[in-house]
Amino acid sequence: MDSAAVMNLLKNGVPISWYLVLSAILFAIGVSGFLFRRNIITVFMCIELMLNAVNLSFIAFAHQHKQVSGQLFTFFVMVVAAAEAAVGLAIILTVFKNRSTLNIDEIDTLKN
Amino acid sequence: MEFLIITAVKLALVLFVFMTTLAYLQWVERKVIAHVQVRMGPSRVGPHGLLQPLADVIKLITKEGVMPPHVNSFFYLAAPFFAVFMALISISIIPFGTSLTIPAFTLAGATYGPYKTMMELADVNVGILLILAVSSMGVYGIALAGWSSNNKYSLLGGLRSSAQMISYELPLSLAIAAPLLSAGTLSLRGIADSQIGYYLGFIPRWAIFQMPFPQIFSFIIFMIAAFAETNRIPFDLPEAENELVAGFHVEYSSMTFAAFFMAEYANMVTVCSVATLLFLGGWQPLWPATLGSDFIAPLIMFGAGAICFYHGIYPARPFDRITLPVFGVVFFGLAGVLAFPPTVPILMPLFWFLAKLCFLLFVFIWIRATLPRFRYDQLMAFAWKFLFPVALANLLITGFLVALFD
Amino acid sequence: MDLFFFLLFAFIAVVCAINVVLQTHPISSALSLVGVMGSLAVLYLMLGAEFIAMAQMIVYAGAIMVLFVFVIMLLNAGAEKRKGSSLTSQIFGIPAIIALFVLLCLSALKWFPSSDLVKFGDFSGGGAQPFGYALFTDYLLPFEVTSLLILIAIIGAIVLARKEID
Amino acid sequence: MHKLWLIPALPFLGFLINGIFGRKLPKLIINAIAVGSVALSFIWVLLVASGCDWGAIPLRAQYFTWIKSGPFEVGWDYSIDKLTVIMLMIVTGVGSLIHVYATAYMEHEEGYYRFFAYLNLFMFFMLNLVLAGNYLILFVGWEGVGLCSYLLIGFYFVKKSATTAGNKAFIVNRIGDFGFSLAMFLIVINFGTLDFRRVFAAAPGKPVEILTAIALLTLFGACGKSAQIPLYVWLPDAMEGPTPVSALIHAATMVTAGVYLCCRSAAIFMHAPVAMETVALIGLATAVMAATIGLTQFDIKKVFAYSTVSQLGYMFLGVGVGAFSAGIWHLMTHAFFKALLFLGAGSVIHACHGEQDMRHMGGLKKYTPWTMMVLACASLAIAGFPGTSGFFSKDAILTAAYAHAPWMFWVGVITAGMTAFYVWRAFWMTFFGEYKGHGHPHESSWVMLAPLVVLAVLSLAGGFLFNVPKMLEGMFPLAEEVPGEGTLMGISIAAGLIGIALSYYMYVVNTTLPAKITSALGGVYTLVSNKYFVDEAYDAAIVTPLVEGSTAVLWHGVDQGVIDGFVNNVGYQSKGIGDILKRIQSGNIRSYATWVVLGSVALLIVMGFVKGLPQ
Repeated sequence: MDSAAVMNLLKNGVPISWYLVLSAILFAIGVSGFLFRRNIITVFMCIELMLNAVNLSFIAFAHQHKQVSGQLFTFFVMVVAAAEAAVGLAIILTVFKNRSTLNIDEIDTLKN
Repeated sequence: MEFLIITAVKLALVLFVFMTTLAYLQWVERKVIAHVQVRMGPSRVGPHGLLQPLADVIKLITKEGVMPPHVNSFFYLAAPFFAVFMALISISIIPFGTSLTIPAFTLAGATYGPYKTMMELADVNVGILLILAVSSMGVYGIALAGWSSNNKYSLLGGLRSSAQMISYELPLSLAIAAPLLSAGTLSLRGIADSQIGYYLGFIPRWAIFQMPFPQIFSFIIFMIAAFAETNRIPFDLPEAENELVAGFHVEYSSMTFAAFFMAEYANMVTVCSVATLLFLGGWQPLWPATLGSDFIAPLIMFGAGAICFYHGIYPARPFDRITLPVFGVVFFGLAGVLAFPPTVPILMPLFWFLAKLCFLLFVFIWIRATLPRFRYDQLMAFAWKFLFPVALANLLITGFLVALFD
Repeated sequence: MDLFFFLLFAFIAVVCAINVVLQTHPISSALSLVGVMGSLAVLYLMLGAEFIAMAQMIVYAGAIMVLFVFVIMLLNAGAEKRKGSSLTSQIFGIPAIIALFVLLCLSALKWFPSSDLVKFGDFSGGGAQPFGYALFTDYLLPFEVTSLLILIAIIGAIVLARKEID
Repeated sequence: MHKLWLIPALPFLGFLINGIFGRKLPKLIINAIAVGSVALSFIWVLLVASGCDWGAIPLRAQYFTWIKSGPFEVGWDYSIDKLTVIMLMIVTGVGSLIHVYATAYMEHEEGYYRFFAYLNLFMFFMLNLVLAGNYLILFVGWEGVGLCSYLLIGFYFVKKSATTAGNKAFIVNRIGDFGFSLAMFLIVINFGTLDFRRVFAAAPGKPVEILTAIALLTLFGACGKSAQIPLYVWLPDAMEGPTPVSALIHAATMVTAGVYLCCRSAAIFMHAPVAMETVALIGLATAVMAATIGLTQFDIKKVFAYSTVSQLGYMFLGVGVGAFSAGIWHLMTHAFFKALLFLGAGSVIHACHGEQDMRHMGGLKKYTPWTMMVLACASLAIAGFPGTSGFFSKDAILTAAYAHAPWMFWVGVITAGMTAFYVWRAFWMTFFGEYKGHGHPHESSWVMLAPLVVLAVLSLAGGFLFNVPKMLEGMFPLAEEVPGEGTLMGISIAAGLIGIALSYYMYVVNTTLPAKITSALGGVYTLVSNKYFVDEAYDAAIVTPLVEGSTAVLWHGVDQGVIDGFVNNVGYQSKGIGDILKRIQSGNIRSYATWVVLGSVALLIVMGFVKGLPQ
């Protein structure tokens, strides 16, 4: 990237793909959290992180196409996330009440 | 550059006034409660205890900050500052008057100006949403303080506050939504401007009087929810002394403790400003200038000065012979400034805005002096079973009528 | 200016996101996540999505995450214990994540050439009014369905979390 | 606009109210709704008919586009012309009379509201059929009346015979409908539209073969609905339904839909002489065959059922020889007197506590004088007694038949004689002689008798009141008006009178004679009284092979072997695969998540290849 391109960036803003790459980074971090963390609440938060990453892409696309639809998708994702959080945390409470553990590896009753 | 300087000046001014207000609000509260309870209130430090806030500040700053050994130190320290940070953000977007124009002047050979600026720090076109967002973030301060103190009372206080604030945010938002329907904008200045004018020449078009559906109910709901959001009596469950010792701030001392107090008073000022802007027409006078609303301000100041002089002549305490005439002179001076024609268009909106704000703050203090605390289950039942449905019904009726008449 | 803000908040977001994963205590993770959401809200503002940015703060940071914090405080969940394991995730996890990330980045870079620049103020269709119009005209059915979903979630949460009343 | 939609909409509203809320409603309200809706519809028909500008007919009302596919478009169109008005008046007029009758007749039956809901639904579909402005809307009505006929025949669904009869009617009708559908397909292919006006306008220009094919297929459909050879077998069985149903659906209205269809399609038929000849032949054959069977029946409703088949044959004869308006005329007079016959029979059955066998009746003139008198009117009318309505219409058909081919006239006359004979045979057997049944017969209530009296007046005077060929003048351009010829008229009158007299002699004067004749005829009698064994023949030729073949090939072969084998095998294979795949299910969420991530990586790679690999 030469200096002219840098100047262009400084003057005219950020390429859309950077936002998408940021979104990919956040998503990958969320996935890694999901795969390597054992606390069920943390895992749940990693899901929220992934949702946020996806939302960022939606908003970026909305900006690129100059349409509000992408933002609406984000809105719906938020609503779904709220519903998911309510039910999910209720489930976590119930699980904790019954098993007094939050370790996701120990909650494997559906096995086989 | 010009913009930056003006903004910096405004920032300094607002910050100074605001911080002083916060400090003196404490004094006002103590005084008012004392008088409600037929006591004197602070009266030792300075005339009528007027220097009490200063003394308090000095005390809180110089006291040793005790950090208990069993706390999560990062969150323990971060929580109060987070709380006060969130409380202070919202004041930056509150408009408190119309525009201010400084005519061109010459200084050291160079001509500056004229400068025109709005009487607010920033005009955000989703201002009301920003206020909601910030107030919903405010809960972290209290919740974290409660949790990081590692103390069962404070943990309970933190849990209570998070549940309470989430619950009361719903009726609060719904109550805000109703006047927004008739205002048609989310900008606070736009909302205030939508309430300009008078019905029949003398009934103000404030939201609480506005046709087709006066928002008096949503104003009441808003105020109730605002009490809960600021953790004020009768909703001060998170810090209930006689149940939880001091709730979430039981382990705090000195500046960290002061930060929570500051946050509480800042929040109070913020919600009262929002209520003023949303429901009480912002800086619109109660009756039109053609009927002489501009004269009320100097008249009040003049009256206050006269009373001060009267009591100075017939003093109740020896000190009053000196202090009260001084106040009298100050009040007369203020009356003069307010009556001075060039300042009228600038100061009148400010006066009306502050008058309404002070009235609402007085209501806050008045209620604190009057009402007992809720029981916790009553608090929740009240939010979900009464306030929420009423706010919803109010919103529905408003929406229906607005759709019908617009 | 755009570049500066983007880099600043992207950096905050990434650092907070990494912190979400690395912190052992869930409450630290939760607050880091709030940090991610806050910086994303700023990025949304830069992308012209004012309403969504505010909704992000109100709904995500102000309500959902408070709920998380509340539950963590309620369960008094401590740092996680290392117990049990998943062989699959240990073997495939890292390579799969890297592959996913690389593929996502490559697709983004390939299909969205860097000539598409985002500049603050280019797109102002994200205010409350255009947003509301779109929501209540083109997307009315999804909106109503979502309200139904929320209702179901409320009832589900109540049923799951209530005490057994006999 | 004449608000034509109101005519079918009213009964439909009645159907909705009675069908949905009827269970809870008192009978009086059900009556009011059922009768009221049809009566209002009748009144509306009269208003429309009187308000019509007859110069501008056909009136058309297009409500909405139902099907649109390229240039092909079918709308929900109604049209009304003279033919439609006559049909509408018959349907709603006779229909409302029968509704009134039914309120008393069905008073003590289970499912009272259901009955009237069905009746109103039937009225809706029938009016739809008559009002239709194109073939498809007509077909909707056509199928709908079939459905209602099925529902009402099987009204006493706890009776096995009733449900079987309902099924039979439905299936036989489907066979006919198949022909009608094919006819419609042909019309769509050749005309590109189903709209009556455009089809008939284009008909003269089309090749004769195609028109003949369409006409023959239409005729096949009409045969099913109107119970003509070879599809007449369902109608006698349909008498399992309640008597008002027999009167309304299986005598006055639905079964005449076939005749209506042929008249409506006259423009096609007239350009297909072969089809016309076929219509006439089928009509004549049906008339004769049904009449002979009618001679031997003892069930009073069966007698009238075969009589209906026979009279429908007459109508087809009229249509086939080109006397469309005579056919319609007969349709109308037949609606009067045959509805009256059935309702009268219902009254008789009611009087005899549900007995239908005429051998267990007799001597009812003492008990049911009013019923006897109205039945006498109807019988005179069907026998073609001079001056009665049946005389005019039948005579018109026979005259036209003579003009077409004299032998048809003679067969028709013989049939007329037989008709007079068996109807009057039923009359004598029912009302004269000694009462041989059980219990005490009683006269029916005035609610039942009032419609009978109205119908009796119409049966007697219908010929004077409604001169259909005059009304329909100009509708059917083919020259058909053969001036009534004295000799022919005399012959047909004589045939009727001889039939009456003979039956009087055999069943009142010399009651032993029928038995002697029966034994003398022997095999022939057995053949006829068993309806020529047509049902058995159909069973042996079609039903049994079909059932056997289905059992052997479709059930054991295709269904059990192929389909079940396939399904079961899928199950076994899934189980086998599942046995392997279950090892992946470790119960550990993180493992699952890993698989999900691997899957999305695979998906991304595939997408990359499809859209070009990212560089």
